[in-house]
Amino acid sequence: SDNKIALIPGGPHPYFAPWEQAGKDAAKDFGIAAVDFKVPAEWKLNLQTELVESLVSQGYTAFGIFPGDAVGINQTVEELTANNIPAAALAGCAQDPTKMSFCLGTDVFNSAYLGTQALIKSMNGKGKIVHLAGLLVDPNTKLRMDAVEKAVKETNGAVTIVQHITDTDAQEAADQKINALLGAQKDEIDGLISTAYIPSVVAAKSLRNLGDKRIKLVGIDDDQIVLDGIKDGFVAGTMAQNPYGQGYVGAYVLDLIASGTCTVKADAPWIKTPQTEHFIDSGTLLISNDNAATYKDDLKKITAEIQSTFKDKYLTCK
Amino acid sequence: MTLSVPSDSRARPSFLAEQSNLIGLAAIILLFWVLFTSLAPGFVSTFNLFALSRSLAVDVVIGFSTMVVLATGGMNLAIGSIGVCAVMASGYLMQTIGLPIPVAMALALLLGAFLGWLNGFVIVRSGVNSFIITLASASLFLGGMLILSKAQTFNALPPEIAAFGRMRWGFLSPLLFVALGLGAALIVLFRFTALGREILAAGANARAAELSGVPVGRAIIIAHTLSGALAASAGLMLVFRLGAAMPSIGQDWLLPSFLAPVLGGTLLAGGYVSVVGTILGAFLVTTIRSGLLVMQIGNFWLQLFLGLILLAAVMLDRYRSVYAERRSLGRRNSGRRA
Amino acid sequence: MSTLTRNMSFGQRFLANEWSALAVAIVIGLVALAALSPAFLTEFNLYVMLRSFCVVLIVAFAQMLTLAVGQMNLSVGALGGLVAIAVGGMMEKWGFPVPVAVLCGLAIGAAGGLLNGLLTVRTGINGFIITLATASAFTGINLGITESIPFYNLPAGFVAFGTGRISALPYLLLPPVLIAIALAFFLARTVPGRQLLAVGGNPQAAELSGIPRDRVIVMAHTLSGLLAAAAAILAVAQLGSAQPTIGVDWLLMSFAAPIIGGAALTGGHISVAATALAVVLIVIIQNGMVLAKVDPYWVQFLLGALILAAVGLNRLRAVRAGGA
Amino acid sequence: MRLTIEGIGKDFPGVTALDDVSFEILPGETHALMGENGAGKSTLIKIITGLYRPDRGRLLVDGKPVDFTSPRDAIAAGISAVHQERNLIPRFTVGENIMIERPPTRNGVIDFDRVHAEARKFLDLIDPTIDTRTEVRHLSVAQMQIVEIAKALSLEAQVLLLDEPTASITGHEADALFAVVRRLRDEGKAIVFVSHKLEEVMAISDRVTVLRDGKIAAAGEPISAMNRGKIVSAMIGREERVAEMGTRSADRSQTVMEATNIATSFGHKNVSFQLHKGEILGLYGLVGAGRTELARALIGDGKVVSGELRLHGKPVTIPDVPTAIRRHRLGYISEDRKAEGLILTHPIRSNVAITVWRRIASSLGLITRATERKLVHPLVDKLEVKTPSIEQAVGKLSGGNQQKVSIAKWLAAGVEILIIDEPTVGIDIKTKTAIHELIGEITREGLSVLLVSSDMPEMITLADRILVMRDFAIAGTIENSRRYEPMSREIMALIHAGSAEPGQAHQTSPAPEAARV
Ligand SMILES: Nc1ncnc2c1ncn2[C@@H]1O[C@H](COP(=O)(O)OP(=O)(O)OP(=O)(O)O)[C@@H](O)[C@H]1O
Ligand SMILES: Nc1ncnc2c1ncn2[C@@H]1O[C@H](COP(=O)(O)OP(=O)(O)OP(=O)(O)O)[C@@H](O)[C@H]1O
Ligand SMILES: O[C@@H]1[C@@H](O)[C@H](O)OC[C@H]1O
Ligand SMILES: [Mg+2]
Ligand SMILES: [Mg+2]
Repeated sequence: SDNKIALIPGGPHPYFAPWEQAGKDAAKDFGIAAVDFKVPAEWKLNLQTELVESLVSQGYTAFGIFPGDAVGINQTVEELTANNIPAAALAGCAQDPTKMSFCLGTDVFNSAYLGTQALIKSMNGKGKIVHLAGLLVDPNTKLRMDAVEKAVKETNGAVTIVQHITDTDAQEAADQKINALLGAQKDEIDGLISTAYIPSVVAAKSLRNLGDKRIKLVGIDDDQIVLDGIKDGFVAGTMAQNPYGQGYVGAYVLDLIASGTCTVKADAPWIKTPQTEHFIDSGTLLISNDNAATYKDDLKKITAEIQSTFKDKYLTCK
Repeated sequence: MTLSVPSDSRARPSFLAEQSNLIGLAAIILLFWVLFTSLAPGFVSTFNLFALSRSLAVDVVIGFSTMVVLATGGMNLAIGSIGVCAVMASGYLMQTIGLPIPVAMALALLLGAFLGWLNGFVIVRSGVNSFIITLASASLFLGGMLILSKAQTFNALPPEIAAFGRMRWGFLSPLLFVALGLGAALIVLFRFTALGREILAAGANARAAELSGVPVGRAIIIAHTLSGALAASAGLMLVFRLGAAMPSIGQDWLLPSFLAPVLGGTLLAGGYVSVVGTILGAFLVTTIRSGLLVMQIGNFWLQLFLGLILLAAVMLDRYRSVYAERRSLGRRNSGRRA
Repeated sequence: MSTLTRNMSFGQRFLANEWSALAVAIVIGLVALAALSPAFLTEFNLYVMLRSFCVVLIVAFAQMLTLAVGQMNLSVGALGGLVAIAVGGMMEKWGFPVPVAVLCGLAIGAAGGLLNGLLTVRTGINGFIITLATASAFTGINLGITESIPFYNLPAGFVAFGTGRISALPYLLLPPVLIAIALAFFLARTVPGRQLLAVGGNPQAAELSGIPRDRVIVMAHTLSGLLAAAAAILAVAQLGSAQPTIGVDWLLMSFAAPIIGGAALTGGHISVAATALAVVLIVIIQNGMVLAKVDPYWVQFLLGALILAAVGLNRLRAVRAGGA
Repeated sequence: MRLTIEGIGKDFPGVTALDDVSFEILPGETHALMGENGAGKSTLIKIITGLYRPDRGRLLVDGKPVDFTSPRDAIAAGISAVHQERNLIPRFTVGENIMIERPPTRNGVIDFDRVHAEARKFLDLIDPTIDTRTEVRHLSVAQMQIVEIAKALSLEAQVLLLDEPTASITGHEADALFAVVRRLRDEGKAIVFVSHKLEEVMAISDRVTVLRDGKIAAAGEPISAMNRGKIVSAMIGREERVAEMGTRSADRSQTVMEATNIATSFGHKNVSFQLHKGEILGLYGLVGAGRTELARALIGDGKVVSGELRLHGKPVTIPDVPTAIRRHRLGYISEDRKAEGLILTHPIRSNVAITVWRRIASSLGLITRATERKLVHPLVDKLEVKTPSIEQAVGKLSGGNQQKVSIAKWLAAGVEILIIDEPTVGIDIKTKTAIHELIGEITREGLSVLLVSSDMPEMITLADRILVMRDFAIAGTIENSRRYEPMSREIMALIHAGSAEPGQAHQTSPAPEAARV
């Protein structure tokens, strides 16, 4: 097709690095004119929307977006669809009501919930935990806090949550806050659940520096430092996400929709999440010592599976 | 050949110099428009023009909010926090309480003005530098908002809100006209009212102003109140733009809020503002940013080019004005010799 | 007047010090937190606090030097980020030995500062705008080079320096302490240091007194860049990786510490000791919030309230000391 | 060192400050540089010291052309100056300010003991009472001027340029300065001396150069060949005129301001006086006697802590200056025009109109530049402010013209009582006469004036009665006979009566002016 598709993260962030390759692969595999990875200069909603707007002016015909803000992105999406330009939420969802065609990503609530459960399990079902979260003003953070609390509540008091520490999504702030936490409470707490990329890395490193294998940590994403932590026993596990798959499948589907070949089915087996009614799980899995070597293949399998069944499951095509 | 007070035919050099600076800035903006239009045709597409007018509108008002405080020689680091308080208040009033849009908006503006007043009051009463007071109050206001709202977004606002944000007058957003309207009001304030003049006098030399009968404390408080109201206006414009009231608004306002007025000639030291300059300053930045994006200047390198072009623009303007001054002197001298 | 100073009691002389209110606030904070939690005064927590003091202090000094001449450096963070990834890249990609990479990093910082200074002086454009523009350029180079992927594989010795300690004292504390002493001496007792303050105090007068004003302003910017680089290198050691995001949060703090420490935005008046104490106070507040398990929704609010309280205390001191 | 000024010209936007100025400054002479306010004296000095570069012409040192690009160059060439504006670093000590050009160091480290010892040496030449360890920002205007002089002396330069060095110091310190000047001259140095005080000029100069409107009106005339009248007519192009004060007729039955035993937050005790309608009440005293502070307390820029202040018979407390001006029609012209009198970056128009903005605003609260201009023009014309336009920033005017603007705004203000602090510091003789007449005129129209002045002849010319102040208290009140000799003797007697502190008991040197007043 002659579609030009842009994949746009919320800002510069290592999580999205695989999107570049995913876009290139999709363009080649599906014969799309272009699938370009376009990064806003900073992690700021208005820079993201300005980027989207300028890409429209340059003739881009479909957008895969990680919303810089789950709510704030919607007005821009509304304008895109008004101009017959489809958009899909990738990696993270936009908050309903939204004109995003669908959301292919990690269910942030579920991922945090599963991660907390894994943490609790590694603590043998009891103890005190602390939650390390991203930006407080990001609506996803509240969802993650709720998810952690839900998992904790299900232990009927065996596990208690000491505190949520937020705004740890920048390196230096994370380092300061996590070390302050360990300084003050390392003997009181038994587990850390991290629901953002940066604090996972920083917590893994801090526990290693401290030489502490007693405190369990479950993080998110597969940064090398976290994986090394798992290997050496400082990290119990991490919730892998599937950035490559999100970019690859996202581009594939956007191409179909933008070409007018397919439309999104209303009654498809969507998953309902607190954020949206049109969610597709791009795959979350817990990486632990058992599958650290093989999880990438698992994710590839999941990607191939989603891609091959997508048309039938979620689209009506001519 | 010193001129001694001939009564009427007095030249007004500083007035002319003022205009020539604005003309210079405008010329540079024009230059960029010609450049971007010829290099990237998408730049003048109606879609881009509309988008540009809308971001410009918000940046201009954010610039005004800082400008009115710069007039007093002070700073307001809390504009982002005041803006988001107004935003969340408007969301709450419309979505939870169900007040009509104009009433909710008016109350939100009032809240912004009140928070600004609070800044001004504490600054004047304590005699502590506005930088520190507003640094602290920025945290206080934002924190208060978070405590009350639990960072929950209001996204079920009346549909008219989003509709207005999408509305087009010609190919421009009506928000731009709101911004220009505010600009006109500020011109009247600073040029034609005693209050505005007093604010500037207080900013240029508080001591001299006080001894000339200017109630300096009051002028400073009013400037901060106005700054709060303008910050609230900018926030509400974003509510229209986004169709939602969210707690992350305002966090990135600080630099653009200084950039527009300072580029436009407003003095950080106080005592002089340029409303038109602030509009042009914001226009220059929006133009460069949008132009670079449309020209597809590669992703990650964009910031570098933004910085370089900004430098080039201010230097161009600087050399232009130095040159203009030299030339006017030269002309006078040759006239004298003849 | 000096006749006054001579006749003052100890208490009055203490109050007359710019840093006395900060010292009092710090003592109050320490006592309160120690009472609140036994963990506060543990060796490890002291280490943690001292460690988070290091980078912030040097960043505050970097800004303090430009404030001294009545200028601002909005590019401290951007330049720091650039130096951080440059040093990381040199060590990881090019295999430079640590000292060489560090020296190169410092040179880049000084060069960036020199550029800021020269542009400000040569064009006569407000340093605020110049450094805003160069900040964008520095960030652009940083992101362009890294595409925001950090450098992780740094020499073990270098990383160990960032985490090592002797009981509660982090190795990381050494550079800032040395820098603080050197700066205090430089500003109080050397000719260029005095010239720097003279230019800030009254540029016109300094120039009429034969002080090379432009050169002094360039020097202040260069030193500011050098310090930003030093802070960045410490941040890399502290984080154990060269992150492109180093420096993004520096700006506000860089102003807050010197100004809470009594620096005048108009120039000519700064205090190394008061700036350092302001950083200590901020670190204690931040540590205290985690320690006291403050509800996340209250963190911002309390931060503002505590800063305001410290400022109020200082104001009270100034009024009492008659320096109002 | 011989300094030749050859065809120097300098333009500012709208003004030609200097035009084809040529003359020579020779070693071993004191060379007076005279001229009206705005004649170009300070500009010339700034060119000689490398602060400005000339647009035309050149400088020669001992016959060789020099091109100073900064004050550093001039200092290196052996030229030092006391500029008209104060140029000190506020937070540095007196000693460091004096030695700032070349602080003594040991191993690269500044040796502060030597800084103060050296500074002491030069300060002692003029005033031994100033402590070199005091921060300059704590000094009075007069003390700062003395520090500036000591600083210039410390360079031990071949050419010393003094731009109105005596404008705000007393006769005692001025005498000390003149002694130093004479000694330096005898040592072969060249001294250029700018002053509006003709008596000083006549007394210490060897030659005199007069500028008029930026051009040479008299070049290096020997003082023996000049007399007061010749200098004045070279300066102003006509004969000098004595102020026409008209018949003074204060209405002593109407008391507009009355202080009864007031004490102030500045430390005044038991101050009592009455100011009548249309009266000029002088307030005389030595520098530091507390006159300025009394004025401040009266206008609400300080507090009256006990006693009673009545305006028009009604007791008042004045919380702040705006209230004094707006409610009580009481204004104050500061002695420090740069810091307190004017907004240097704003145009003349705003500076004059600032006191009346509220009054000239239309019912909608709007004012236009046209209304302001209508109000400002006549005042600027009346005071003969030399400027290309009333839109000129006040900071770009010559010192004397700035002073005129700071007076002009109070003529517009419509106050009933005006406190005027040192009205003619740095004002040329022509304008001084004009200002004196103006003060006479406004009081005849019913305004009452409290006049603070350190200029004894001025006091005796203007005041109806003179309050003498000493150590923050009133030492006595004298009815002005307008006869200089007896009056000055009587005033000095009051000042010194009961004064035990030797440092305070300065002698002023009023004698030379006596002849004229
Ligand atoms: N920086 C400047 N910009 C514009 N005009 C200036 C500037 N400096 C001086 N002028 C003008 O040049 C002329 C000469 O000023 P100058 O200060 O040399 O006078 P002066 O003889 O020293 O007067 P005074 O006795 O009042 O000090 C005046 O008309 C003044 O307004
Ligand atoms: N003997 C003294 N000891 C301490 N401080 C003094 C003394 N004399 C004066 N001062 C202070 O020094 C400053 C002197 O200022 P200034 O010389 O303007 O006083 P003044 O009486 O107003 O002078 P003038 O009489 O010339 O107007 C004031 O702040 C005053 O309080
Ligand atoms: O899950 C990711 C999160 O960890 C990171 O902080 O931001 C990008 C997200 O997709
Ligand atoms: Mg002069
Ligand atoms: Mg006085």
